[in-house]
Amino acid sequence: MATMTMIQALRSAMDVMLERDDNVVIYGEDVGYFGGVFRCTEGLQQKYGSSRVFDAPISESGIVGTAVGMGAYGLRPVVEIQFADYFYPATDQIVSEVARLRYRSAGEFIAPLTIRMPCGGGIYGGQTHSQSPEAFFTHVCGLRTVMPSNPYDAKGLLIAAIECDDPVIFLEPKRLYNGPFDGHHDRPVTPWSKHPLGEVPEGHYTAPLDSAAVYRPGTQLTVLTYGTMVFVAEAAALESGVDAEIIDLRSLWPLDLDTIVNSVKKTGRCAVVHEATRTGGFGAELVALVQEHCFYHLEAPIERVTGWDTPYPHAQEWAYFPGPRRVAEGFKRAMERK
Amino acid sequence: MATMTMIQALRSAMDVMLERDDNVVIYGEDVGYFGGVFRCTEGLQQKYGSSRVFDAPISESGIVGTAVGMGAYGLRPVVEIQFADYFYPATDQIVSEVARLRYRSAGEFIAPLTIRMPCGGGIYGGQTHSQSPEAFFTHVCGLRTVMPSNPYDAKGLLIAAIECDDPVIFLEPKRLYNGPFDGHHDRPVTPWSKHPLGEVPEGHYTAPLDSAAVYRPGTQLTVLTYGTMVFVAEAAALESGVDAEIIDLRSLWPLDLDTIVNSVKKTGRCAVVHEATRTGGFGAELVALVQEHCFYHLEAPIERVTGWDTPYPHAQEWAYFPGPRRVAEGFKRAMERK
Amino acid sequence: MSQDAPAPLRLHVPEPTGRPGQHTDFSYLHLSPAGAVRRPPIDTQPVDTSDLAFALIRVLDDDGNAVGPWVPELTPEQLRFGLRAMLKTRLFDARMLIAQRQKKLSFYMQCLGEEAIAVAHALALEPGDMNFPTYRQQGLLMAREVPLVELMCQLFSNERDPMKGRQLPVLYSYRKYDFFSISGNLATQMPQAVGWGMASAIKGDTKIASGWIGDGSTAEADFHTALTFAHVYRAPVIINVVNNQWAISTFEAIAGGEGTTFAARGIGAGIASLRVDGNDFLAVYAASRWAADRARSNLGPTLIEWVTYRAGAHSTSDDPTKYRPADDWEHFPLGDPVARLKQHLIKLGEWSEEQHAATQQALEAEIAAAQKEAESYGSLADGHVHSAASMFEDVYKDMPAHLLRQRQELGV
Amino acid sequence: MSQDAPAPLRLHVPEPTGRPGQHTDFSYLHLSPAGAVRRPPIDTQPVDTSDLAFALIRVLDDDGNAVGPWVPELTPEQLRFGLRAMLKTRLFDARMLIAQRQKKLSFYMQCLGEEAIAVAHALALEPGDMNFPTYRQQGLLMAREVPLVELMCQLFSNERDPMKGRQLPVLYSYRKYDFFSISGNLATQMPQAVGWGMASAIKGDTKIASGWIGDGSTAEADFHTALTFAHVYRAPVIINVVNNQWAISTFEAIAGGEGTTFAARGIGAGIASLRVDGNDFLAVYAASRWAADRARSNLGPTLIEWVTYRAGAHSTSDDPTKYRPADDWEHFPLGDPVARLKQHLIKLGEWSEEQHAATQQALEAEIAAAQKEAESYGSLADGHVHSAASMFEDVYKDMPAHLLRQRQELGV
Ligand SMILES: Cc1ncc(C[n+]2csc(CCOP(=O)(O)OP(=O)(O)O)c2C)c(N)n1
Ligand SMILES: Cc1ncc(C[n+]2csc(CCOP(=O)(O)OP(=O)(O)O)c2C)c(N)n1
Ligand SMILES: [Mg+2]
Ligand SMILES: [Mg+2]
Repeated sequence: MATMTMIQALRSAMDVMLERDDNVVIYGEDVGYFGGVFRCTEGLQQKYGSSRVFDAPISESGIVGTAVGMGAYGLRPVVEIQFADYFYPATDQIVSEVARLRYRSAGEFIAPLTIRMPCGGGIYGGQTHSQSPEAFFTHVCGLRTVMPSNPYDAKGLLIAAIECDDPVIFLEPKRLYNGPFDGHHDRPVTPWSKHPLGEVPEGHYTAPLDSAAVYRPGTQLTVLTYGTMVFVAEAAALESGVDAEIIDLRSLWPLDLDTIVNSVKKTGRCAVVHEATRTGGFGAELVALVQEHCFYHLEAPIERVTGWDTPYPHAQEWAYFPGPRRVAEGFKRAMERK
Repeated sequence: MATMTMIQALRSAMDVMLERDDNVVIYGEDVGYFGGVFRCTEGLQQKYGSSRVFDAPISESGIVGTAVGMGAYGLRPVVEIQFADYFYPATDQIVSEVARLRYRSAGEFIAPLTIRMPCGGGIYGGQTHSQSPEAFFTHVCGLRTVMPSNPYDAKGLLIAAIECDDPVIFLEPKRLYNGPFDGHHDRPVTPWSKHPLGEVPEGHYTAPLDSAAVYRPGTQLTVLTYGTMVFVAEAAALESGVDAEIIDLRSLWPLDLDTIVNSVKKTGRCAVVHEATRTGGFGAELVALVQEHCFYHLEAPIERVTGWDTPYPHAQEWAYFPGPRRVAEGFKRAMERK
Repeated sequence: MSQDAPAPLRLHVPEPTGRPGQHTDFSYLHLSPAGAVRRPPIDTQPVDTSDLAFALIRVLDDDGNAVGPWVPELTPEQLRFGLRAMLKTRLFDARMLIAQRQKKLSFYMQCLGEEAIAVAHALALEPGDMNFPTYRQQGLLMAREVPLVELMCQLFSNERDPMKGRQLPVLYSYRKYDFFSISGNLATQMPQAVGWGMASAIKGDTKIASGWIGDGSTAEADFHTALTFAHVYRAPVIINVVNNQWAISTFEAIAGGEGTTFAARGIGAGIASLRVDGNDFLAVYAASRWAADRARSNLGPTLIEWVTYRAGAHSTSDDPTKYRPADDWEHFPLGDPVARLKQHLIKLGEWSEEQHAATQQALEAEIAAAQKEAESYGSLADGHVHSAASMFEDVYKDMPAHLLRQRQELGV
Repeated sequence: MSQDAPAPLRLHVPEPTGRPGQHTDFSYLHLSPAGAVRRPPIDTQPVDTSDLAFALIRVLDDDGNAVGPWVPELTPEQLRFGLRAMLKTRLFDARMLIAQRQKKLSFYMQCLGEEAIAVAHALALEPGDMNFPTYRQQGLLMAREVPLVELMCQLFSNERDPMKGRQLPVLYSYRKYDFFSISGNLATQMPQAVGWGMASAIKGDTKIASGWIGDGSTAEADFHTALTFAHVYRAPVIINVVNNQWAISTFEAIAGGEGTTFAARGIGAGIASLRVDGNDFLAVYAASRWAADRARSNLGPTLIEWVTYRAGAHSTSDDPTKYRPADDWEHFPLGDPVARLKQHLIKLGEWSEEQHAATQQALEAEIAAAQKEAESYGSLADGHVHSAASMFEDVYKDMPAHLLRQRQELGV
């Protein structure tokens, strides 16, 4: 099997789907001739022509809004928001239209869109190239929100998203594009070609849109996380000596609650780790669900290790980012209390 | 003291502030000559002239965006979003600009805005006149989010919001405009003139922007709620026989955590009640905080009674709305488990 | 004041020319005489339509004659069909307003005075062309002869409401009648219409899209977005701006109508643009046809501003006498679209007062019968609505576990 | 194909006239000769500026003469000051690009080729007028002689960064130099500029606002929003569209430049609009002054499209040879703004090659000295940045309890 970076895996997913399904179209800012600022769509316009893969005006609401119309016509648009930090102008289209179209039309019209967005920090991108806005989407009924953490899942989930009749917000942790970054920013990152999850089939396959993966089995503590934080949590587990069971959620919503509940009932302890701002983050929902479903099994309060409730600063990036040290401390707190 | 409806109290707050501070300006859709679709600003244009109180184009992003510029100049704009369901076009201005201006300019520029929006259901308004989007705001650092539940607080909090140098999202539970609706939609509502909290001073006063109110003291169960649900919770307490301590949060964020923690430590049980969609709602954050700070005092899982994870339907309004029966059931669940 | 100290600035806040108790001065509309405006070929360059965006295309003169280059080819049958559809729209609206006052409907929005626009436009489109309407284009449905009982079931929110009770009255969706689901959020449908047209072009189809927006709502960002995308990709779409002078209590100048026109927004954006008498059935048909032919010939989008007047209240929640002269419509210089087409048909010798009265009576009977049937299926007031269980459907294609749990929690 | 079956539709996707390995055909720019475009009085009606939105106002001809009705009144001192500020901008950019390659800055954005626009505009404004810039108007700061060391401390994200390390390099904020905090989100500053102007009008002040946006970003909704509010309230504001032909890899036609102009967007919106040679220092000053006088005289907003070329990469993360001819700028018909003003001054007998070289040398020394000082205060690379504790400040006016707790959790 070939190894691919996450960029290559995503590109391969789009290539496969453009090939298989005439109704798939791809557009967004700079994605056409140039192939996107992260080069995710490189070569696709040349291969499929400029009415299947094209550049869009800098208008996120227009990109999503026109995609709703295309979806109503019968196409399956896969659109790119250049950075997740720039989805805000499209909020009304996403919340009021994409998410509710099937419901309000009693199924007459659907919005089978895939909205890709690179998210997360760790690249010195400052306030507007580092955000993790997943909680805005998970609060909106009608949307599916997905975040892969490796090339294999990235391709399989992206194909599943494109084939899915529900709208999917597809968040790509950009710090993982080239390798499994574990938060040790002062060390070189292993490339995906050296990681088992960098092995990716060339052709069509899917990863399930509603199931979590136990990334690392463990006995002492259940860690609920996703995206870049999967690898940071792994480093923190090693460094803290806590035998953590790390669950890579993959699909944030709808959520694979069974896998979570089974694990917490086993370990009796839980930590939630994400890059996003803490208050009202998706971690809050995870905590609420775990305490609801595992209350009598919990031996200590559920820990949240997250980005701080400040904008994402530029120069203080590593004080903001929940790196291995902070995550390990969180694990220890979750273990100590009883 | 005069009695006022919530509309009159809000109008009185704006009147007081227009009178006291030259820098206060008010605008929004239909708020000028006509005085707003809920008549909140009736008479204010006539009194203060059309360069202090005026109609705006139907552009929520323009309303908020121009207000940011006015704030940077030195004014204190108080703008109205006609229904909270229509704030989405202004999301980028609110999240990326209003909330972060002070931070990103290291205090050189501030956005001392008050953004008023009627919110909540119970008026047969369907999907787009019934929403409770508070969780979108409480996840955004830099914003203050406030929701009064009665005329006295409405006026006091609105004056405090206008005087505050931080931006305030001011959510008005429209079902309470005329009286303390308790969820019994088949019964007439007592007018505010018959309710003690309908007594409102004519002049200037403030209610604190960072403190909750114990609306009803109780011993068995702490109920965290706000807006219309304060009165529904009261009805549910009476009807269920649970001696609930009902905390009216008033300020959702920043939050008065001390009042909450003290109460839960006393009762050992907690229920969170809101109209908004459950998943990722502000209730999730409340649950996360309570389990973090009161874990060893909790005798049962924290209950969430909320709107369902569906759009707000029109014909099934009372199946969607968390009315006294459902809230009472939630209280009983919170009491039964141990 | 010296030259060095400029005079203080002032905020300009536009006002209508008439408020309650006054008479509106409608000269702000800048009308052109019937027949006076040129009709360019459909392959004209957008920038060359500049004059048409500031003039007013009219066909019917004050005496009911069809004059000038925009006179469309319409048979007397088509004209009679149009008149009937307009009348049906108006009578239906009137009936539903009464039903709303009787609390049989929770809410209603009429299109009184604007009937010609949607009806004539619908006749100029082909089946399969898709409309992306607002809440004031019920004429599109009447022109397509949608069963009235179905419409009323939606309005009554009853057990047969095709929208399953999820939408406010009037927020219809009718895929089979080329009518996209109406949103409660203004302007969002405009980029969607453009996207639908783009999709048709991507697939090499021959269908076009038609998007609808009110004067007030052009201030929303999505209007601009729609213009940009329509222009850039030369999308086969018609962008209809219905300028009925008001947006709830807000005069069109607050949306930016002062000193310019809404049609003119198209010119700068590179879109062919027309300003048309929306109360003139023939002009509406002719301009719609011109735009549809243009779009279908791969020549790109057209923006049309339809000048009309919202004769009724904004909705059943509104009282327009609070903010404008109560008798404004009587003085509106473009008159009543139904009366004008009727006059024209009579002039042609193809219609009579008697036929008109008979048609009106027949329509009233049809509507009354439909209402009786629709009421037999219940209403929001009597609780014969779709089940609470159905509320959890269609959020996703398949119901996820958390919604199943919530449905159980509700006990339904 | 028969008349009944129309030809299939096609999606039009605009392309630039040159890609790597080709030569761009710049005739798409539709230039006017220097001096050829009329200069109306400042109280002209917006709709009457239509021709000016499609033409190109130019003052400097190919030989360096100032010709036509737009020749501004500028003293040789002012011209020399402008030339020096442009040169300073260019040299500063060049130096910071090198520093970025040396990893002393995390990121940089230059304005090569666009220096005349910000510099001449700044000279046409009064102190206290407020700019709402993008990331490519450093010329505004250079024209106001902001201390270079301070700018560099922001760029190095060091302990003296006035933005406390919170913002990417180049996202300056300088209230005292009338320079609003730059946002990383495109277009948001435009309605803000309009709001600032409205505030000035509400207070009866005499200050005006000037908002800045790129060609690509005009597609964002907030551009439309700004036009609407500026027009409706006749706000004292200048709306500057810097059309440098590119938005990262995207040609201006994808933002809607094909077959129309960005200036033309203003006309339909009821705003006086000019299209101006942005590489012509004199034209920029003259047009800016016209717009500023208009705004300050309560005559409302002006939109100006500045036609220029982004000679460098979009940012230090970009490689333009991937999507456009590498030698494009050399063929750009409006030339180099620095060279053109220099030629004019020499022609006037007010400048020489020697003076130019000496000025350049002096500026280089000044910049090098500033860099040395700024580097002594540290950089992101060496970790001499604002404290982690400071990260929790300025989220609110006073630090709320939850941020105090989080700061404690971090242990700082
Ligand atoms: C985003 C949004 N903002 C505000 C509203 C409230 N609203 C509903 S209709 C309306 C007026 C629209 O006026 P116009 O576009 O002129 O259409 P008309 O009603 O005249 O047909 C307003 C402000 C809304 N539905 N959506
Ligand atoms: C809302 C938003 N969308 C996308 C981006 C990413 N982005 C940054 S600069 C840029 C291009 C802007 O081009 P233009 O407006 O022409 O300005 P120029 O860079 O040419 O000066 C893009 C797409 C952003 N910063 N904000
Ligand atoms: Mg209107
Ligand atoms: Mg550009």
